[in-house]
Amino acid sequence: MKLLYFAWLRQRIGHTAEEIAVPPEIKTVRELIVWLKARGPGYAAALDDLSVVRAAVNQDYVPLDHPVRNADEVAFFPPVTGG
Amino acid sequence: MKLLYFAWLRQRIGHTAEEIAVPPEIKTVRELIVWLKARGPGYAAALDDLSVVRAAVNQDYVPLDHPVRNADEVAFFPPVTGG
Amino acid sequence: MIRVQRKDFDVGAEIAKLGAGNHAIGGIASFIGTVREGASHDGAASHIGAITLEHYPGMTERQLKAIEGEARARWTLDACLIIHRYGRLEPGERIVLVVTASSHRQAALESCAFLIDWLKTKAPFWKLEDTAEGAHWVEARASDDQATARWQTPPKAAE
Amino acid sequence: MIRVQRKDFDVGAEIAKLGAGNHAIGGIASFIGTVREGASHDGAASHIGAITLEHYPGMTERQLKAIEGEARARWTLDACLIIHRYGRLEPGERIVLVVTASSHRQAALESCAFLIDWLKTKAPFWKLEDTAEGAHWVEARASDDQATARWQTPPKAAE
Repeated sequence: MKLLYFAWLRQRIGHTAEEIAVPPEIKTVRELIVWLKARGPGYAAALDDLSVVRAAVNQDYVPLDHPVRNADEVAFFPPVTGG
Repeated sequence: MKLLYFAWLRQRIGHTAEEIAVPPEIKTVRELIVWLKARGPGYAAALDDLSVVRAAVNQDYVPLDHPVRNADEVAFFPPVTGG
Repeated sequence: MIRVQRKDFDVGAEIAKLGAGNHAIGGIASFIGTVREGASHDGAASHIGAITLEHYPGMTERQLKAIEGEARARWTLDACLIIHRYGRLEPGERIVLVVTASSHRQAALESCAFLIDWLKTKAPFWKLEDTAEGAHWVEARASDDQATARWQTPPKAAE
Repeated sequence: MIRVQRKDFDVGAEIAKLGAGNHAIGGIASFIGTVREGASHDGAASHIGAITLEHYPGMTERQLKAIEGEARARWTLDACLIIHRYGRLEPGERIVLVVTASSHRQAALESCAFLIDWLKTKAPFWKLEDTAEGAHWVEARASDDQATARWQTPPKAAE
């Protein structure tokens, strides 16, 4: 799975992209978040408050119960502030 | 009184501006219109349908019961179509 | 700022001048009206060639200033520009430019829409258009009056 | 048409290109967002210096195309352009340009306002701003969500 992080999530996690083989029992974005938070304090800090975490799967915004597979590109970031 | 005409009112009347000494009994725009219509068929044709005639006194839009004096600049024209 | 002129204007230069050096500005809205070819403004099937814009020198400037003043009273604007041309204009040519700048985007966008609606019904210009059947004066449209009427109620909180 | 780029853009040239040769166009609306100095976007008293715009290459283009598609589905547009910059931008610099052209002015004005509202809440960009207290990430504003929400109901007759 290709994982991407942006803005302050990226800063807390410490890098912007990584390739990780995610266990097959991880079926949704929410399960992926729980699994990532166990990888270290940076992940735990970045993904602590889900009210300010947004997710995209294959470059489309998705809700946290959206399915994920190892072939996906999954991104986490705060609410957008462009324009 | 300085009188000005625009668009198709100007075309029907035949000129765009004139200076006329208006009789002192003419007190309002509406009375001025009645008086002008008696000046000739061009004026009568231009000022026939008051639903499509607008007036300005001293370069401000006014209703037909607005007062006029000989010192005024009075203009007649159709509804505007700029922009 | 208002200008009534025969000659064309440079949109990019006008917008750049308006905002130059003012870092309080967060948004600049603009509208350019152009001479449209095809169905006439009255909905007739005939094709438009050029239009000729007649105006009332003196009153035009006075009314444009009043319209600008109304926009500045309703919204907090850092800058405001109206340029309106007169004379003969070919299809595709620019007729009017409205630019508004504000610290907040909604104030810029709303005041720009307001100004163009008001220009349509309150600025003393008259369009004579060339059609296949000859020149005819464009009639005022009820839809323009309605567009102006929606600004008669006080605007929502501008930002 | 959409573009995501680091470098600045030429507003006049972009608008001119968009409308060139299309005489069906009657109105061109545009909006330019600029880096504002003064009170920060979060309403804090601290002053903004530069901002740095981070984006999600690939997804940004994809979402901008989707936003353009939504505007074209809602209004009859002759042309539509969105340019959004990323990277470090000083106060007064241009961030974003939206231009819409239509035969009818209301379609141009409304779709331009729609696009800038949607960009604020749907385009994957994040602003890091320099303040007197150091760099901090701009937080999304409830007022931006509300501005987007007003487009959730079907638009009134567009023209």
